[in-house]
Amino acid sequence: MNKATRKKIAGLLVITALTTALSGCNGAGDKTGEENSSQITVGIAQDLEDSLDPHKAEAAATREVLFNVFEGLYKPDCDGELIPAVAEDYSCSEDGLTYTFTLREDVKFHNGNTVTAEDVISSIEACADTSGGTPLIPAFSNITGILKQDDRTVVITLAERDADFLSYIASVKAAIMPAGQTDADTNPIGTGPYRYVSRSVQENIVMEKFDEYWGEAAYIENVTFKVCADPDSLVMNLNGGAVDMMAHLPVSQAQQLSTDFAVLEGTMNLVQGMYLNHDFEPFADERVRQALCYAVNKDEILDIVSDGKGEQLGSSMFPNFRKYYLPELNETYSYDPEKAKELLADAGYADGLSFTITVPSNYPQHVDTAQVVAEQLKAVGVTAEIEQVEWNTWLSSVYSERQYEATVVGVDASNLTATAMLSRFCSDADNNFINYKNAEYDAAYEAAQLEIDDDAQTLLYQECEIILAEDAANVYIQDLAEMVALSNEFTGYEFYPLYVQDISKIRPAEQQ
Amino acid sequence: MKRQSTTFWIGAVLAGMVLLFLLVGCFWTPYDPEAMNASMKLAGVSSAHPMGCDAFGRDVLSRVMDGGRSTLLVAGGTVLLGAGLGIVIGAITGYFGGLADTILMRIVDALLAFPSVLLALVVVALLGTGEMNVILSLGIAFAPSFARVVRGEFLRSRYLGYVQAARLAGASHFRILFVHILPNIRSVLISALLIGFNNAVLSEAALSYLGIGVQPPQASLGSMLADAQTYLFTEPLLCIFPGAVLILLVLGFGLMGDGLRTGRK
Amino acid sequence: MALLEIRHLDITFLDKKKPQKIVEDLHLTIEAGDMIGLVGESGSGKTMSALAVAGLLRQKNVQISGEILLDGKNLLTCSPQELRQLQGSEISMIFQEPMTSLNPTRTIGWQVEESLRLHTNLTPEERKARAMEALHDVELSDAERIYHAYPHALSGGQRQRVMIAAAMICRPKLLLADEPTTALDVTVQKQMIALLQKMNQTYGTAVLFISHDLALVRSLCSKMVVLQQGRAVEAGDAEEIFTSPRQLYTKELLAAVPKFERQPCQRLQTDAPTVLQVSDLCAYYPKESKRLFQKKEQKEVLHNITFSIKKGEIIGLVGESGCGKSTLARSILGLHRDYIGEIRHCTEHPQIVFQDAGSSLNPAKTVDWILQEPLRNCTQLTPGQRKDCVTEMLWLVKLDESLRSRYPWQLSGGQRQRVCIAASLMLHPEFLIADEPVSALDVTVQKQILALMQEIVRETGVSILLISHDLRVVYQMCDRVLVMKDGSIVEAGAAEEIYQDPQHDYTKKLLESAGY
Amino acid sequence: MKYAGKKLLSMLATLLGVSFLVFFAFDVIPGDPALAQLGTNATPERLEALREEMGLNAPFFQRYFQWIAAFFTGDFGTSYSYHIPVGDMILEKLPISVFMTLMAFVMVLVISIPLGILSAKHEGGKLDTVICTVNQVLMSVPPFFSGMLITLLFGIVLRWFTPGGFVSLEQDAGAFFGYLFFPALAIALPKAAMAVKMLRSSLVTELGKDYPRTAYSRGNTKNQVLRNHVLKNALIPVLTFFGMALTDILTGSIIVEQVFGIPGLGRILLTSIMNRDYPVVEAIIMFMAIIVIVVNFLVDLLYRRLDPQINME
Repeated sequence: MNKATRKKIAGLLVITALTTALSGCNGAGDKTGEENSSQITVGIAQDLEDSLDPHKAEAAATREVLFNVFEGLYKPDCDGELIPAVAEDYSCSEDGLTYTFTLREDVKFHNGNTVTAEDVISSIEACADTSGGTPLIPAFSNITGILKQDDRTVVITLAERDADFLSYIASVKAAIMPAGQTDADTNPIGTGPYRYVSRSVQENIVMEKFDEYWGEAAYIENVTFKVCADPDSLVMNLNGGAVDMMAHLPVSQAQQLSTDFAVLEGTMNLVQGMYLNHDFEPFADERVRQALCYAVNKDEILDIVSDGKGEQLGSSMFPNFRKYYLPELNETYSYDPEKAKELLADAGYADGLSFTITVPSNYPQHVDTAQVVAEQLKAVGVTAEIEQVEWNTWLSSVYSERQYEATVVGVDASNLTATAMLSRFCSDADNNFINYKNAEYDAAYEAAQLEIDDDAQTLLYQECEIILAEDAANVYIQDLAEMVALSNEFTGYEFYPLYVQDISKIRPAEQQ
Repeated sequence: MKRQSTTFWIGAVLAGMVLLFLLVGCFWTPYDPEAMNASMKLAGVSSAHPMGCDAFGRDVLSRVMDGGRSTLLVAGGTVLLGAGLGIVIGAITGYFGGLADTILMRIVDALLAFPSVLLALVVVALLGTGEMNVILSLGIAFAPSFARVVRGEFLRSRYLGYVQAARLAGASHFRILFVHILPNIRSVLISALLIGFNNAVLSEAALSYLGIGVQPPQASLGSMLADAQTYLFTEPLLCIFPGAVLILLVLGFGLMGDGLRTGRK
Repeated sequence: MALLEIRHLDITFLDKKKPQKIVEDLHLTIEAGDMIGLVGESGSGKTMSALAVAGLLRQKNVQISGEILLDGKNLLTCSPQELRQLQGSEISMIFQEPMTSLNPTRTIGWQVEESLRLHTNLTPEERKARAMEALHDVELSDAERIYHAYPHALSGGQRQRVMIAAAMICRPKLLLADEPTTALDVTVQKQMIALLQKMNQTYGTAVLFISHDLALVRSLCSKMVVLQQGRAVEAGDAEEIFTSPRQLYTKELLAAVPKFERQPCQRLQTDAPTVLQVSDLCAYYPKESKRLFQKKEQKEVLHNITFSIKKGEIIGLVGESGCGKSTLARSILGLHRDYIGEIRHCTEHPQIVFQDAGSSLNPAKTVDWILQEPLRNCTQLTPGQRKDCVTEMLWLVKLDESLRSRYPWQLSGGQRQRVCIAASLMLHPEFLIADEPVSALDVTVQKQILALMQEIVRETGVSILLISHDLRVVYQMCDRVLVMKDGSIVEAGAAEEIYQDPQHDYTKKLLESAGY
Repeated sequence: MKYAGKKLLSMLATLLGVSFLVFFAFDVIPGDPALAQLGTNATPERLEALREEMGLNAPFFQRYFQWIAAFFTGDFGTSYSYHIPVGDMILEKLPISVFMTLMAFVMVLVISIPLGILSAKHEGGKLDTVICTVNQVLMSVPPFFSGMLITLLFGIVLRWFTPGGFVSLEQDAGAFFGYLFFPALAIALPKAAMAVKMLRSSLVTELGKDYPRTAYSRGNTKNQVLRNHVLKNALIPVLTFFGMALTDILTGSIIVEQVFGIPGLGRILLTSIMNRDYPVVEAIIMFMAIIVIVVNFLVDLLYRRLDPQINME
């Protein structure tokens, strides 16, 4: 900075001039320029306020990062297909009750040890342990035995047939960890392409490329996941050059980015909607719920909240679940305020209806959507007040205790199964936070669960979706647009149908 | 008392203008401050929308008028409650001293270290959200700093001749505290109130971040500023307008307080 | 050539709209080694003239014309640097309030040495030696301790000695002494005068002595100048002016000086009821204890005080500062509760008139409000009735009705003291305490206030306990006198008797210092 | 020494009071650490099992006394969310908050004392008017607004620092301080403006007293009077403000940490409250309470040092 610039600044801000002399000590400078591209800083909106033990970690944000460190016997690829990981192959018995996994030869843990059948068994057992009630992976309560056949073969037997079993095996949750490790909470040792180096609370998580990875090696040597907690200063962080990549960006922020960034578009793989508590008297009435569906103008919501980006939805399934997704359900209730008024009048709410929408305040997208919904409902004589709550209050009063009237949130899938999206709407499901009770649905869901044939099962799950849509179980809105900002210095980002960031595929741009 | 300095009048005119602007907002705004219009999203300044539109296509002028009112209510309420509590605590501790002083000042110390966010969460948990509860929790959080300022003044005043004279004139302790001494420390109080006002606006915005402040779609200057931060690069005017109203209001009050103090030596 | 020559000195304050002339056409000549008195009431311009000579009036809003020549050099036109070289080394000044004129956060030694630091190249050791010498010079015993002490640890007299030591340390040719004894006890006053004389004789320093006290000037100075509203009305030999004043104003001034005179004693009926009876009063103050759970120790500050006041009587309480006068007053008023013994009176609200009328009136309230306050608190009168009471009281203390909407800071000192008296009388108490009610006032105003008090006693039959260090005032006003020393009453009796035939040594010393 | 003993006792009482309040607060607000950890995967059985494991099912007072006993024996517990010992966690972040607070505080002093003196020296003059006006404006600008402006100007336009590019002390001390300079500035500006205002008025009051006149009469220049005589006296009433500013900066830096992306104690406090991670919250609050008390104590001591009259009483 020369003298002339200094003078200009002094003209801009008087007090600045007083401090220029002091700022001589500043040596931060421009960092990005001198760095080699074998280092990438990935912004994460939230720290992993969690154990780093993948079995115990519950938050999606934690699994998203740990995906790079841990693998199960199988793992998902970017198309949602399950590919072999620690296991190189598996076979399933005719009755679907016995799975035999053949372990890949010479898979190394990050601590240098080779993965053994014992490690696999202890990991699966840890996830299936029922001593604390439900096992860590609830579906693993189905496991009746885990046996070591030989050093490279593990046999798992099930009590009942489960078509989704391999999906559970492939989740980060069922990661293979060294047997007998005691400090997994703070020192994660996995088999993935990246090795955990260090963490600093609310600051960052550092990983480095694991050189002895069995598969295709990662391109970038060092990865820092940097916590960028304030959504409003995110853009400054990106444009300022502190962060090279950031996923889950709201559209409004993605639009502010400089030309140094490529903005990749995808969807967030969740079902955003106004979820209605069916125990709240007006919402027990199907007509009221339908009226709300008619009164909500999804086009406008998308326009306002995300500039038209995102996918409109009509039921509890998002498009990346290609197998189950039914796009036509989106048309079940097209915007029709007149019809909404009629339905409300029929249901006895001609003079209006008022309720409160509880929204978790840490999700600006949901708060924004709630605001637009509330405004749209005014037109049909419905008064919706918004009450923001912080996440834990939401978890406790809305999700656990179900003390609410309506809430706008996004529901995602923890693994690649239809069950992940649909089981919660069974009348007696633990996580049926909307208190949905529909015998027809329960029957359809149970039938689907019991069905052996894959195609028939898919149809039955789709039947469930149709019931949810037609019954207007909730006011389904959209699968939010997912914006990923990636510095032009890098390329190779891949969207997954799951909530993960696969850094191993990212490479410096010039290596293309 | 009769003649105030020019500083006072400049401040009074500034504050008066902003207050008038907000007062009009109570009865009339050019548009419904909550009405959205997708086609007007982030529309710039025009004759139809003198301050442009926000990300929801809502008229910023209307929202500033409406939000200024709620900010004035919340921040004003907060400083009044905080100052009220602070004055009572500070007056008692400063004037009586002794055990009451020791105990109350320890509580003040404790409150100073107690995060206002946690306090606000407790209030919200017990009483629910809403402007009044924001005022309550922030008011409690603000009381300690007022108490400290006020305590010093009362400590100084308690030995002054006119206080002794008041006692001999049969005034009760209560009367001495609030009728005799209080008017004499107003200049200190006024500047403390102003600083408190500004902090209250901010704290309210910070609470809105956590969802325990003023609830949307109701506007407040603090939350408008926070929202506008996202668009700092492309739509800087979005934060200029609410920011300017806020700064002018506080500046106006500040100059008034300054003028009051220097108007009489 | 004269040491100091003031010619055609005009001082004008350029305040706001109207310039205010403070000093007009003042002429004054001081020869080396002279002692000259400058006499006048507050506002007469005597302090301003001294400040002008000391070069302390170089401010934007003050316009000074004329000439002030020190050894032929004009102090009004010389450069600031030249002026500063003279200040402290050639001209020094001491002030009325030794407490506030000393920096509270610097040690005495530091302050005494300051002129040496500014005007000489002495080493710190040499400076300290000189400072110690100066402290000895002003007859301060225990100079070593005082050197390291802070001003608040010293008594009023000690502080003024320190001021003199600091002012004299560079052996200035001219010392300006602005009311240096006014705030001090009589016995100390006398010592201070002697000290100034000593300085004058030992070092040949000329002294310009500023005072409102004609008697004091007469005893110290050979010549004096009388100022009235910025003009010198009379100048010449001190003794001559004192004995045969030519100007009317000088005569007035002389007449107003309290003297050891009194009207023939109005004999009281001995059967008048007693309104205040104090018996065996001992009062205590807590001492700071050293350890955490130690019981607080107490210090007895009043010892076995016994006296009584009868209706319609004025009793004088005489003693020097620190003797316990104020504690006695506070105990009687119920402001100090830590005492044993008995205080009996039938007045529900005993009242006091403080010395400092300025601070005892609430600055945020109007005269009317202040006067109504006791009625509001202690009576059931309606606002209308209260207004009437105030009107009546204003008439009694001879204040104009138009002043009732004023704030205290808009009143003159005399008016303020009248308001204080009025406020203390609002509840028609049977007795009131007057704690140095006139010592902050000019002599002419003093005279009016004292007359007013006598009149009030006659009209309302109130009794007054008059606390004063001025024996002349007490002699003029009181029927009986109590002499107090170190918390005990050493002598009590009828005024005539005590003044004519003092029994106690202390009383004798007091009377002697006061020039009786 | 009696004074110190008294202070120590009241400090303990304050700490007990604060810790109880925090414990109580967590009892009142919805949610608990078990639920916070399980999130949407919570089922009643798992929640119950985890609560039992964390010891949350014990009665309130039992939990409180267990915690307090452990705390005073130096065992701060383990973070519920991070599974890291709380002591380590705080120790790691301490330098950030401490240095930022100290930097901001030093800036307040460095800016306010010279400007206050300058303003008082030229009281009523042009310079004074300019300083007072700038002051009033600075006091009216909300700190996070000025934080945004500083980021915009120095970070984006001039690129003197990288917004969000926080570097920890161990990594690069120079860069660490260089980065903290700007948030510290954002915090310091309004406080410095207030300090200038207070110091100026205090100096003007002191200048109007008698002893500066004595100093002039001895040949001091205006600067000498201000520096050697008036400043020390004028600082006494401002001292309380400086003490309050110091504790304010420390306890109230959450917003600025947010704007500048600094992982300081404030942010951990905030997220830990959100996660109901009360061992962390308790420890941080206790730490802040101790700092508040110690600063008050130091101010008191300094008071006694500066003002010789207090020692007498």
